[in-house]
Amino acid sequence: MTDLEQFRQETRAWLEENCPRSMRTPVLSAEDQCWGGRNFKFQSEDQRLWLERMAERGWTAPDWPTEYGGGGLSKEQVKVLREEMDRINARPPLHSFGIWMIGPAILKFGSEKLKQQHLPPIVRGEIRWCQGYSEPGAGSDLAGLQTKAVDQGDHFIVNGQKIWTSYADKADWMFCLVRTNPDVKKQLGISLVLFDMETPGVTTRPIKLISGSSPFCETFLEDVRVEKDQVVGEVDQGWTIAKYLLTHERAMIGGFGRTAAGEKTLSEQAVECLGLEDGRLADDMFRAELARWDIDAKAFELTNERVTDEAKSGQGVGAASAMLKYYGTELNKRRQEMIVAMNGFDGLVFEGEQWDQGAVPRSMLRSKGNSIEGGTSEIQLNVIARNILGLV
Amino acid sequence: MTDLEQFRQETRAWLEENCPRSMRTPVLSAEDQCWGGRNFKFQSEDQRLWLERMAERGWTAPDWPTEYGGGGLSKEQVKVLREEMDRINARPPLHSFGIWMIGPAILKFGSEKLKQQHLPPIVRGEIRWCQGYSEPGAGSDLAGLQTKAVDQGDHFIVNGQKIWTSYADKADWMFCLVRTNPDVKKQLGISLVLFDMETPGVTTRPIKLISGSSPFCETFLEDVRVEKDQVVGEVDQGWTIAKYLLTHERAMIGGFGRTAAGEKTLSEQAVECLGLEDGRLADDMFRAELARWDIDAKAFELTNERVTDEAKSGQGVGAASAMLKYYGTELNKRRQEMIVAMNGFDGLVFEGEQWDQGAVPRSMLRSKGNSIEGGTSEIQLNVIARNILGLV
Amino acid sequence: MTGLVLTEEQQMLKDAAKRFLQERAPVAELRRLRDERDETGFSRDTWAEMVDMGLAGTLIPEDFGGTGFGHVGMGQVFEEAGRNLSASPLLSTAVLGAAAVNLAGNAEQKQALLGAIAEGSLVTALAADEAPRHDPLKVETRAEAEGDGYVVNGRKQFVVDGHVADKLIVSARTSGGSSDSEGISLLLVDREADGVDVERTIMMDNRNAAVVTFDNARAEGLLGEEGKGYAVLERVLDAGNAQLAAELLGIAQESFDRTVKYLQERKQFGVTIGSFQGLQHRAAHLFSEIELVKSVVIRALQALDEDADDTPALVSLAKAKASEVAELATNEGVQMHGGMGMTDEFDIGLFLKRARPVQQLFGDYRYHASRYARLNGY
Amino acid sequence: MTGLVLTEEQQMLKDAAKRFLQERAPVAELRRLRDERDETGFSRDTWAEMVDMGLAGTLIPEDFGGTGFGHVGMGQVFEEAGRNLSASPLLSTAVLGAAAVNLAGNAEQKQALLGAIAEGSLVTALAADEAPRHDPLKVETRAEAEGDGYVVNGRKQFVVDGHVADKLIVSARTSGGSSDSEGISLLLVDREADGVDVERTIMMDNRNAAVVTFDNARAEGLLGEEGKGYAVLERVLDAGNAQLAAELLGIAQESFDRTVKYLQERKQFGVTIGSFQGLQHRAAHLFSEIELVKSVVIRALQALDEDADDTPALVSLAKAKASEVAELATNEGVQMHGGMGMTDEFDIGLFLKRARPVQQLFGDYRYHASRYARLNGY
Repeated sequence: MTDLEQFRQETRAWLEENCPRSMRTPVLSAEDQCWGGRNFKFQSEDQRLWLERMAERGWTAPDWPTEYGGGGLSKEQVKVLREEMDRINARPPLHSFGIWMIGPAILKFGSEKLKQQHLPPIVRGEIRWCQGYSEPGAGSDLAGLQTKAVDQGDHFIVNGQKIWTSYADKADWMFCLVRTNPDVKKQLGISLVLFDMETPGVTTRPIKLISGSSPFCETFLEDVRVEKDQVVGEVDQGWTIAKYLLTHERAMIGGFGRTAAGEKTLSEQAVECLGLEDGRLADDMFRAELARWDIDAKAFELTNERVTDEAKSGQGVGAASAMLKYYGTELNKRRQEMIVAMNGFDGLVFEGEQWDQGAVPRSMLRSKGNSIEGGTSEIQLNVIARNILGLV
Repeated sequence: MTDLEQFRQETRAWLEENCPRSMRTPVLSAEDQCWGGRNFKFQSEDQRLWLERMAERGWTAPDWPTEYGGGGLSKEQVKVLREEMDRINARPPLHSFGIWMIGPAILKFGSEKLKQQHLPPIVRGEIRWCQGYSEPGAGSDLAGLQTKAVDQGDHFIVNGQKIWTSYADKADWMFCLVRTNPDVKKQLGISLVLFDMETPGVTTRPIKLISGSSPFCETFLEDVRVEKDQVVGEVDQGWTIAKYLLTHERAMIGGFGRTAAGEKTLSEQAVECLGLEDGRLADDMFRAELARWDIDAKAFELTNERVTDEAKSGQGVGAASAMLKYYGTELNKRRQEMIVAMNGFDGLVFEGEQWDQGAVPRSMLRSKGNSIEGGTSEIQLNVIARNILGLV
Repeated sequence: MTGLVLTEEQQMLKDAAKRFLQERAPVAELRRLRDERDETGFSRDTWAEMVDMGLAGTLIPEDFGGTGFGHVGMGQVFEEAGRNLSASPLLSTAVLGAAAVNLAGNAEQKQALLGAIAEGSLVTALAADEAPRHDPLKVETRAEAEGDGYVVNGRKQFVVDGHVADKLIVSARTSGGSSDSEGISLLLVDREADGVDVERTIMMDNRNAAVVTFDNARAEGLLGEEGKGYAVLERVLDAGNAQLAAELLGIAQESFDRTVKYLQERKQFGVTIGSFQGLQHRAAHLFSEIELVKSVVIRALQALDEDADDTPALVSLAKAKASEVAELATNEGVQMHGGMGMTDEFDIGLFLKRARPVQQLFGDYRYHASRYARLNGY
Repeated sequence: MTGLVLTEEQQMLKDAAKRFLQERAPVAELRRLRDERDETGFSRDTWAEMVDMGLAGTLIPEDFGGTGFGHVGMGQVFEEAGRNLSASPLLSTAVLGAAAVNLAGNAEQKQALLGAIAEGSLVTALAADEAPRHDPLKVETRAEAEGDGYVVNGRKQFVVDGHVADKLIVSARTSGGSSDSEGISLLLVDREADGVDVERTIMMDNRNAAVVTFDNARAEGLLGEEGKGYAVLERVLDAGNAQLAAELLGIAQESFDRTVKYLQERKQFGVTIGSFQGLQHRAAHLFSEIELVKSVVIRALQALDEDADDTPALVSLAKAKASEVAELATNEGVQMHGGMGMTDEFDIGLFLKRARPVQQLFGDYRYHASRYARLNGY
């Protein structure tokens, strides 16, 4: 037996024993997601247990080094772990911007002190992070940011305002882009700093979206003190790290269009809503539209696979992430519009138990933001045109 | 009886008596069109007769003043004449860039001499005109034209090259944009001049298109002498007239998507090619696509009507012509692609009697030029964005 | 055929409606109704003023107390209502109710009901749909003759203004099977009658709709002939769809105007975002599409006024094209407003949220494209 | 499943095909064949060299003289052929002929025919379509048993390389009605047999196709079982469609590359036209679409090599998506080249003219989108 086979067997056995039954059902609502952090209220004892057990082995961040609390697994082992979790429909033990975004950045660019301070609590789900990038009035012009950090010797004093900070009202720490040097070209002079959301001068206010939910906040920073050792990488060199993080985010959002495990495919939903006649969807206009979407979605799914396979085999990924972000989010918007339409009246009701509190239309409305957040579709198209096609 | 009613009765009677039977059948090929000019070969005696009879009354240019050979009809009378001709499916007696383009420009901007010299032969179909606007390498940047006209006192000497001159190899005279002043901003310093194609120094060469036909030419101008009295309007002020003519041209090309009288509609063709099942087009993918086109085409046809009606009722047309040109040509391209596809194999054969010498695919290929000639679709969108929407 | 332009009178009506709705029923008023969770869903005061202006009687002949302005006139009001997201029972009562009674009512019903509609004392609602997606033929609600009346059993949904209507106009089967056109009858049912249960549903546009259940509910009487209701219903739906198309035109146009304004003002990378050709071309395309919608809407309204043979095809053309373009315009509106477009604070999202139910009600793009194809023989 | 990448061997084959076709069968060669009105429609010399490279035997097992490289390998050749608009009997013979014999031939037929294909001494053509639009079930050509053979009557069209093929593989009905899948048989007919009339048709891409009429023509024999030919035919068509998708990928990619280059070089209003964001965004969108085509094409080819259960769906996915994107890419190519794109002098139009027949052959976007839907249960 190969080492990898043995790892698979052990992992399977461990998961069988340690993953609670209730954690093997599909994630259907926001409450089913475990985000951790100081103020998190576990939905159930099982949810808490599942996080603790996974975190203990470092499997919430399986590819991070063990010295910082990670699992220390190889790429192949990570893949096996994911496959074995999928096999039993295990829920992710932890949703975390720490693991997805700032953790990898600290690992790649951060000082030893920052690694030791921040990575273990992320793995254990003790600290929840949020991202302070966008600013009011800046929109896609991220590099034009105005939040100022003034050098005070051993610390900075930060003043400014951030917007679109996901769950800032629930987060414990923020990773935040600030301008540390106003006298150089705008991409220079930016630093990435970390601070506790309980630091005096930090206040936050949720933004209500058209979908009715408030996943984003405005955050106001007034004379916030940030220690100098909380700068990731070099002072004034934060833009490189920001771009690295954006690429991560894009790849994440680009996956939105995919059907989650356990969820019905769009064509299954269509058959349920519209019925079949002689084996064909009863509504021929919908059939044509659905086939078009289905073909694009399957082609997109295969493209995600291909890009991953090419990266593995050492072929450059290039700026594929911009393409995946652009196409994936546009696909998801089309999908959501079709779901609303195929549900007819039921897809338009916004409240009421019987209509799942308007989950269908709210989800459609929320999807409109996919092509705006994390770099608009227009920005992705610009990136492709300039960086890949050389059109300037 | 109103005057207009009486006019209708008289017109009806006259047409009944004077329009030959063979001129009451649909125009199916290029040979069925009468373009006139010095070298035109009439397809039949009826074709010649029909032109002569109509020209005698000035009804080839029914709204032009009688003093220049026109019909002198009011707008209402012109409409009645058109309706009565449509009623019996009468063919247009004359296709003519003289009537459609340079004639109206001379009427509006030209000297009395030019009117008397050029308009009557246009009405009678004796002189065929072509348009010298575009130049190699200029493309959409029409105002950047390089053809030079050097002032020699009573005449100009013109040197340069024109491209995309429709039927220049068959035309008798050219209306041509030339640069008379190289020292001013590029839209200034342009003049519109007229000259005989038999003038020494004028040579012309057909350009073969992807469709296999050669409706356009390159025209070379070497030391061509143009009399000063052949300038339309003021010297250096030709750009205004050029824009006026472009608007005319756009409106003309925008109409391309419409189904000609006697031609089968797209849905009739589809039913013939694909068949019906339970009253629905047998191919459901095609049905969805066809319905979408059909809706757009009918909406476009109504928009043409509405724009005309609004102009009549004194509401400004605005830059509607850019919109009509853009939308109409894009519609026609979609239509042509569908015709090719619904004909399958038969729509792809390029030669052979049985396949009408490839009329279907050639027509599709030719349609690709609709959104390029007379100002590209991109230029039309720019015009709309800037002039109507104020986006700059 | 009249030209595709408004008469002077129609233009005056449009201007009056515009002024009135901008002042009395602007977007802010919809927000107020929503945020206060108003139980009626529209302002009764504003409705009373609209009645005073004669708007409720626009489709009602002068003999019965209306103005007889007709469908083109009414369309101008709907277009302006679309621009302002104005809530009122204009559709349920002054269009659907008035059209149904006018087309099928007997002399007595016309006298009683049309007058009441025109003077604002009666609110009606049309209870036609049973399936989630519009399908007026799919009628399983049954009405059985009993004594001199009918007893109704069944369930209807997407009943606009159902929870505030005085009378419901109900399509029910008096004979025939589920998708037969023969055997459908229209009945008048008092909303407060025994056995009528009305559940108001809060839609994504915060406008009124209801699910109505009939459990041995007694109908007041037939509207039109027994079993011959479908032909009437189709014409009533055509009248409704033409007005919905006009409303969608208003929604699309207003979304577009606000977006163009935003493009002109909003700066990024040191220039207005309207200077980016990528956005310019999309805006110019959308402009062209809206021009097309203007044409199909006025033509459909004129066809109704002329009672033209091709009215059904022209109405489907209008509803289909208007739905498609309103969807595009509201989506582009949100996208071009960027992050701000996603917030409840900005109005642009409200246009999107109003457009979708209007698109769906009585058939969306797909439904009417298919109907248009069928009416054109394929 | 293998990853969605080429193996080293496949990459080497691709590179070799690329070099060879660029040199020996570039676009200029297609022009020469066209302008000289070449009667064969491809160069026999070039084909002989392709045979020498082993390309004719790519799908043929080594036992029968082929290289057994498989469908992914062959796909690389087709992609490069698409980039160069190279004409050869690769499809008719090395794909359709080889696949049909390999799938259905008896030992003797395999020995005789596959070897001949691999060594370049046999050209075959598939005569399947009868209706203008692809419909392999619609078979009215009849084959009647007579003595130890069959007599064939009927008419076939879009027979690629029909006028130069040595043998025709013909789908004909030995029993059953017009659209039954049972009762279709595949027969081998000598092109020069009595009663076979072949009319070469000049297509818009100047490539070979023919209308073939059978008037009491005698078939050499059956390929596979009598009446069971449809299942074989479907698999042969899948093999063909996957290669056509690969060719469309090459066409789309080459059109796109040439267009991007043009955008980088061509100046207007004093700047390169590639600096206009309107064109940039369309180019970036097209880039994304072509990326999707790459993925579906390699997956379909792999599925054929693996003989996977979902091969039919994956092939329809590839042919549909590749057709859609090739149409877009060639249209955008001509449009972005402006007036020059409309001239015969520029190559870009030739890609458009090649794309349309490849899209149509064995089913276009609409056909395969519908088949994909059916195979996915709707």
